[in-house]
Amino acid sequence: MNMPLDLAPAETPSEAAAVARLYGQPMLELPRDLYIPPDALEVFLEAFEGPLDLLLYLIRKSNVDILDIPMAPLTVQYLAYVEAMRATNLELAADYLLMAAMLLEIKSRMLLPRPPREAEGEEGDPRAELVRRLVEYEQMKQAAARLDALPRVERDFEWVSVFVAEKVVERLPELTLHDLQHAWLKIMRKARLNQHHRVEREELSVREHMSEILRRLGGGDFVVFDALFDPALGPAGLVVSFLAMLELVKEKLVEVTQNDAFAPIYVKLADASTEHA
Amino acid sequence: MQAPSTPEEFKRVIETALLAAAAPMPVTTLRRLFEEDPGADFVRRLLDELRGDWDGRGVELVQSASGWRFQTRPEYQPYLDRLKEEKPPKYSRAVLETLAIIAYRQPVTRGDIEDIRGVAVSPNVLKTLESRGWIDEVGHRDTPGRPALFATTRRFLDDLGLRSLTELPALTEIERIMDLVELPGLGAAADAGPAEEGES
Amino acid sequence: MQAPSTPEEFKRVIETALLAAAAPMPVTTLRRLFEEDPGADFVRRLLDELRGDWDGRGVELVQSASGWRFQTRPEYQPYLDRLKEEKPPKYSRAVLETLAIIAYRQPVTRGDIEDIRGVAVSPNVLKTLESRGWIDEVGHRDTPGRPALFATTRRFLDDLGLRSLTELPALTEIERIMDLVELPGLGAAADAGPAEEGES
Repeated sequence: MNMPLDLAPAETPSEAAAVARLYGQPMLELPRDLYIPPDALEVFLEAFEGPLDLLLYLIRKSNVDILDIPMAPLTVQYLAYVEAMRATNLELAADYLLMAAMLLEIKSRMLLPRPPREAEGEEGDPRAELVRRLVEYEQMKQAAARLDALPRVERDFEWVSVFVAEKVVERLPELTLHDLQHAWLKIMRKARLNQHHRVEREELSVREHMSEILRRLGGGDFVVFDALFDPALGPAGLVVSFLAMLELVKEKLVEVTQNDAFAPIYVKLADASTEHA
Repeated sequence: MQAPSTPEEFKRVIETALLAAAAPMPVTTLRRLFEEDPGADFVRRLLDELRGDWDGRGVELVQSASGWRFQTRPEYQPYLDRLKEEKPPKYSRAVLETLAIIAYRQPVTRGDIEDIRGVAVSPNVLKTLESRGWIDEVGHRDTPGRPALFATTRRFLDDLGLRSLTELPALTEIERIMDLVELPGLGAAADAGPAEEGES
Repeated sequence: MQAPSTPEEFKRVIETALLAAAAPMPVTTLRRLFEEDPGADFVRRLLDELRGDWDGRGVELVQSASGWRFQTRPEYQPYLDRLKEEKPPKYSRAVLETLAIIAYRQPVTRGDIEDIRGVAVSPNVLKTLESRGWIDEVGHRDTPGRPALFATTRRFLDDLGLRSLTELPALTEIERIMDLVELPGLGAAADAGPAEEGES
């Protein structure tokens, strides 16, 4: 037996008294536990997230066991809603219509004779799937509310992030001895390919002392020769300093002058005369 | 600056880094603050101490999914709200329910969400959650159309102050009902059903 | 939360707001934290106290043109820098080779460097090394144009952890190795790019 599901447009919308049409018959009032002032209906319906939400509302409101839903009254109430939606010209979502069809189908199956025992495992309660969906939806609905109640950043608290007073210093590249050695190896390799560049083997300490002496002569003035040799360097150090001095003279980087024999020897930068011009 | 020598000095450095951090910092990151790694246990001990040091202040040290972070205590929000130009977004039920389904049932497709909610899911709902950085696509289900699978992000946990999904509010109460539904117990309930059929 | 009643409670609220603030906050803004305006003088007094409270911490309360804010102390920057993901920049080959030549052959002129490297030396290369404090001019060679002589500095040795230039990898050693083996890797490295004269 089939319940007629007549969701076609009501043929007599001019029947102002009818708040809805149910099974093609005008309903003169909404079910009592469902009554909502007509002007509030729209707002009320928007409060539902869909057919499952609406069904849950109806079930919870009438205080029936969700595991044992009385299908007939639930279906009536649900359809009354759907009709009410149409009556107020709300766009009737396909989801609501689909659910209406499902409810009617379940309801009709419930009226059929109980299937024979052996077939029960296959068939089961026609409401089982609906109940499963209602329970799962209610579970998620409550979970959503609990999630919303958790303290949440920007609504209930703020992150702390104080200003980092970074100096505007560029990050300086790092240098290792290995880098330097590697660079030098490359130069040497290239130099050996271009034979005209002479790369001498030389004691580095001499070159170091050369720089040191030049630095001390930096003022451009004459400096007494002896003063350029630090006794603290020890004999080896003094020899290296002396070699450095000779190298500087050879490379014409310094001038050494002595006015008379045994007079103090003076050293000055070769270019000192024009240094601070 | 000298390398820190006392636990107190180490703690100051960690505190400073956490106060300045733009995101939660895991212990592994905090260990990198120092030239010589002070070790995870030592850092964790200092974090515990630090949390205690901030007791009774308006800011607290919390641990969430991505690590440790300072945040203001909710009790101080009414003051901070007075300075806010705009209110933080209030999410619609559609957004919150979709979020809950993704959080508790992940990974899920849009179809899964629609099945559970019983209504179509507007693309805007998913977009809202994605742009908040709370959900993202983690793959595709190998079914016709290869629908995208959604899951919650670490940011979602961080923003709610959770360390992992296991800290989500429990579903136990309803879960129990679910068990009943799937158990033969339903059969018993169903037997009682048809009798009430004439009620309307 | 109750409205604050003691100066200490007011201070906690201000501290919390400043720690969470994204930008400096002027006194006028801080006054808006409270339902009843506590007045500018009172807020200023609390800010002064607060600044003192944070003495010796890694974060300090400072006042700038646009208001008050907490910021990290510069001394803590080296720690925070360690968390930066980027790799430290590297000097270009031109800079490294120039430095090597100055280190091993000092004092040298730019012309000397160019002779050895076989390519022109960009002034930027020397500037890079000078501003790093690793080389300086120690005089001029008395030849036409009086070119400047460059040498490495004390700072260069310090930065490399050397006591003197003699601790640089010995040239003789290097050359001996080069004589012994035509390392394929080395050869390749040397061949790799004779020309790029990029700056640091």
